Amino acid sequence: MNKVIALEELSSFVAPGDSLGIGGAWMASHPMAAVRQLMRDGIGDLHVIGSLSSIDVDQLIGAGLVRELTFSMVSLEAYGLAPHFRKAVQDGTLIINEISGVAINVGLDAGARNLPYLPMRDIGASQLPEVTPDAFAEITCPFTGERLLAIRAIVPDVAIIHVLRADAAGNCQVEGPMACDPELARAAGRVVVTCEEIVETEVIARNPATTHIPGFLVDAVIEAPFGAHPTTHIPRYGFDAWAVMEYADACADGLADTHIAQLASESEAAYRERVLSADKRAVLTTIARNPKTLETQGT
Amino acid sequence: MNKVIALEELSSFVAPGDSLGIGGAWMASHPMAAVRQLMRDGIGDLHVIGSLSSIDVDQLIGAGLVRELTFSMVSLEAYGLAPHFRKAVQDGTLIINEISGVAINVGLDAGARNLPYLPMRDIGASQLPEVTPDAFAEITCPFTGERLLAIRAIVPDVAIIHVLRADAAGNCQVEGPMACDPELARAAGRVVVTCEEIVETEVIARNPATTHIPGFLVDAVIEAPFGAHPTTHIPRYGFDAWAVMEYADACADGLADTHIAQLASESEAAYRERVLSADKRAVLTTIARNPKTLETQGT
Amino acid sequence: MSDYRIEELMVCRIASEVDDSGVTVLGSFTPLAYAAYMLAKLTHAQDAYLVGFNAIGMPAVELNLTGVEAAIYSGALAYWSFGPTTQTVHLGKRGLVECVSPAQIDGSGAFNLACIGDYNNPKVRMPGGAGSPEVMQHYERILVYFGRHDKRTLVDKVDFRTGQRYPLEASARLERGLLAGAIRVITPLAVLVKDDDAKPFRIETLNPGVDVTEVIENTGFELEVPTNIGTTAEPTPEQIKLLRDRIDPYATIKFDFLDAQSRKDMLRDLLQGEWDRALATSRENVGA
Amino acid sequence: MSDYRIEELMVCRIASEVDDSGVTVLGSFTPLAYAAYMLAKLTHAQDAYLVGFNAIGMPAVELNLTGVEAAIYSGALAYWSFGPTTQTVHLGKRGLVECVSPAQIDGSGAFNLACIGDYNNPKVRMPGGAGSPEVMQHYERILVYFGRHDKRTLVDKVDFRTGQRYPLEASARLERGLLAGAIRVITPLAVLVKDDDAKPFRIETLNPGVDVTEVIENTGFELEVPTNIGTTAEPTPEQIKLLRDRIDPYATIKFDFLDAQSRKDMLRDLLQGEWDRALATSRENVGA
Repeated sequence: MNKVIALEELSSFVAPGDSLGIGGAWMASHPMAAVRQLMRDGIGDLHVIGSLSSIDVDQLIGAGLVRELTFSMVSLEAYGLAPHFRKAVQDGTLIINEISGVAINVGLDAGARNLPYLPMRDIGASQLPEVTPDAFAEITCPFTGERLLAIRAIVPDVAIIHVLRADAAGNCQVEGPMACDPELARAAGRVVVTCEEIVETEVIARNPATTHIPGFLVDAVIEAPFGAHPTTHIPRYGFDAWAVMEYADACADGLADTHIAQLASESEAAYRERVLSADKRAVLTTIARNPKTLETQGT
Repeated sequence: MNKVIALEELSSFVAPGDSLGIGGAWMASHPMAAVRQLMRDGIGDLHVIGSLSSIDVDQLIGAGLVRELTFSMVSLEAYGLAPHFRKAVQDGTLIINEISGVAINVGLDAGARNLPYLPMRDIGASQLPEVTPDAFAEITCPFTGERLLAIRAIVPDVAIIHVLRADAAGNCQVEGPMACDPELARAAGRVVVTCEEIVETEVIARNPATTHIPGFLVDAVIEAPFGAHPTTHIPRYGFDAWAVMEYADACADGLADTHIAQLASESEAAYRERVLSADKRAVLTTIARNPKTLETQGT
Repeated sequence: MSDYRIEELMVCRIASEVDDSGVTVLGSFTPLAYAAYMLAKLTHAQDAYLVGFNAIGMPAVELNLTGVEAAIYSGALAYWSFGPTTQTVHLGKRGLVECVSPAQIDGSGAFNLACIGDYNNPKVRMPGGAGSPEVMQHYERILVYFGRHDKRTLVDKVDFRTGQRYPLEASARLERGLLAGAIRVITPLAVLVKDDDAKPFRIETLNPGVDVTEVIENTGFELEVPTNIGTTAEPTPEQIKLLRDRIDPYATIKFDFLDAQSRKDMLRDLLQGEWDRALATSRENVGA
Repeated sequence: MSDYRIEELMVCRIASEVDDSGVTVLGSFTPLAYAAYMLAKLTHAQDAYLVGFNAIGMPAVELNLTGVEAAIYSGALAYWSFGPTTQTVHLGKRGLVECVSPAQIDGSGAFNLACIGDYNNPKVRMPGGAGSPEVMQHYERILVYFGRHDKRTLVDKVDFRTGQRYPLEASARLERGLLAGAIRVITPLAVLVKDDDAKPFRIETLNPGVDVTEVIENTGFELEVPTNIGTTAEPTPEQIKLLRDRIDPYATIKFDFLDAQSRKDMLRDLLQGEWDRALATSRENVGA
């Protein structure tokens, strides 16, 4: 079953107004080529659902494509507060559903199981259930009488996820950070996968243990080399902190619109051409291939 | 952290009266060496919890070690009804908690998450909730008002599981059938692993994707080659149907006690010596190594 | 085409339900069902996504008694433990075809894999239903097959309801968040179908040469008998060839159609053959 | 031993909480916490089970800005997505040590990672707490650290309760099925501890050379001040050597102790170094 499409065909799978789950976490493995394509196509009015979001969600907000955001964190980490997220919330132009990070996983898990909710024990005296009351409820265990927290199922209309390799049928392999991408793929109504490389099914069968998203969950497969850039995609490339710092600086210097407009106006090939110089590619791949681990004597 | 013990030390981890989860499913990957050791040590009054049980549970019942059984199936498949299970239930000498197979997984999952229950949608008009009322309850979704089925958490005192290889710290790799062994390991209070082979941690790190039970879940590691025999352990050995048929025949011919007594009276090394002739070993490994797959043109 | 055995016709009827629109999971070793799934994968449903044990996206395999596990894992595309599989496929509305062969079924669609006689004091305690209650309730296409069609298996009322797909009406199912789909009973005589709790099983097709009276007389529950009943499709020569030459060269699918003693004899013969072939291969490998 | 920086003392204090009795999960990139976990693993807790991203049983790694992900995965013992990790470790009573560095904490133990000002109309919207509400509630040993100890961070009342471990009494926690364990606040001045909702934070130790008055004056909430307060242990020469030579040769742990502009300068310098080293390595490899 050939599910391969071009990046330019992403809009056949994501419509304005959709709820959209975006894979990756922190500065790793976000489907950035797809994020850029959404900006190119101007697919807006989105309800974005992230797990641990960063530049992916910040850019979509910056491009004016996000109506509503379900999240536990949006951060550029060492590189500062996420500028567009921060501004949109402070200006009151973004509907936010702030949910604790483990609860988001629980909500996706509920969606994957065709359940309207799943319980968890509790999250202490957090105020999040107070400000996001639609996501949390109390429930009593019918066996023990214990009071537990119920988390409402999260079922995105569509999920986009970046992986290392996939075959044309959508069997996806990952060898680095995968966040809650498998849970997201199970929960979503449709799943679009971008990958560093499309391979034959025989390649998948050679190491089935790394297949974290089986093909029956996937609707479309897009080949997008450096598709997580500037976030990492281990074992292919390390974190392009230089690019993220440049983004943070541009936003701090009032050049956010220019920066976003540039991304929206060029093709993905042109983006790679512009941003990934030979030296940059050498640096990012070298970082990924030369891990600095420390010898210990334990087991 | 060295968790390696000898098979003979199993009784330090399993006490009479314990609830005991046994890994494997159908005719695959049951921890049979450990089952035999329980028979040798006569550790009885057990509450055995199986997923899809076969000769493992039948032999323990035959040895008089099982007080109570939580199960969804006990079968010798093509080789007939499980003789001791059948007799014990017909004679009323075994307390049974019959639970549907998926619900057992859900119950273990609840245990793993430190929850007293988990919901599932329903199991139709089955009579199992009527005959096993402690395991099932009704619950209402606090968000949608839907009526759902609640499954009580299953938390065995101890689990025994057979895997392909493990390091001394208990990081376990599997490349064949693993049933719900990972869920069982997460749910149980203590976890004892038997393995075909104990390896260095470096060997585990070479292919981390096949590590389905990480060491932090494991309390003891036992090297037990052919430890799933006569059930399969892919990719090492195929199913010893000849031995299972012999067991079924012995039971049918009124020789069950002799058969069980033999298993209980000999060491594991003696068992291997007696049961695994050179030809038998050649046959079982050849079966595992020469899979008969059929070419198709699909992907 | 007339050179086929009844179990081959049943295999082909089951195979016709398998396509690439969902995931089909192999349960306990049931040769008839396994053969049907493999036949589908070798013919009209090459992209059918099959799961065996914990092997997700398993290849088509030859049927035999001792090597099926190894073959299922050779060429698998992913490994999942039962947890994610049952949650995602069984309960997650992705289960396509399920074959079950219980000891009894009745006119409500309830089936019994637990006991003959009273549950608490059974005459015969059987293995239990494994995951069949959930599978029967949650999958799309439910096929209940029997090696014989008589009033001892198609009964007025099962001794115990191991499982029962309920409700059956498509609208009621969709409202409850369940996949819609009928129950079909496939036997040596006919195919029966039920998709409404308020109505009896209906004779969908008669197997070639079977008279409607024979079906009614051998069924322990009420049947709806349409005026025009079609005939179950016969296997094509290609299907028969694939079954006999490649999928099931040792004819394991006969198993469900034999009495206890014949089954034992058949198992002994099959195992002798598997032993001999494995030993020969092993010696070749040593020699090579 | 006096040749150490305050952040090194804090790293060593955090490291002392890490052992092999549970699982410690690395969260957002927080150099101080990362350095502490690595130090533990290189000294007294070589069998400590660490998780980074989805790498279960990760090795000890050198701290830097661009290569930590790759190092974490190199030598990992298993891969789990967030689902099993959060269920088994975070919620499954296996979480050992958590370090969090919020914008504010108050005397109840509540912390804020959401906003300065009103939640619905914030002056500054911050990133949000990620998994910290659950982690703070479910792990055994909670360490809240700050690069500075003042009344802007240790406040009377947080602007928003992103999370709050509750209850704190061991008996109440065990009754609710939660792990018992105190909250500790680790700052450049002192270590504060709280294990009872009804009582204020208590000064557990003062850092060398710090006077109790300085702590009280810079804390926005009430403190219990025992008559005899010990001194926070100073780093050993071995610890300092490991930190400077192996774990954190580029001194990333200073990060939390700098103002915004100095942070930016530091990041630029660090990144220049990482670029130069990576490019040099790349050219060597091409040359080789």
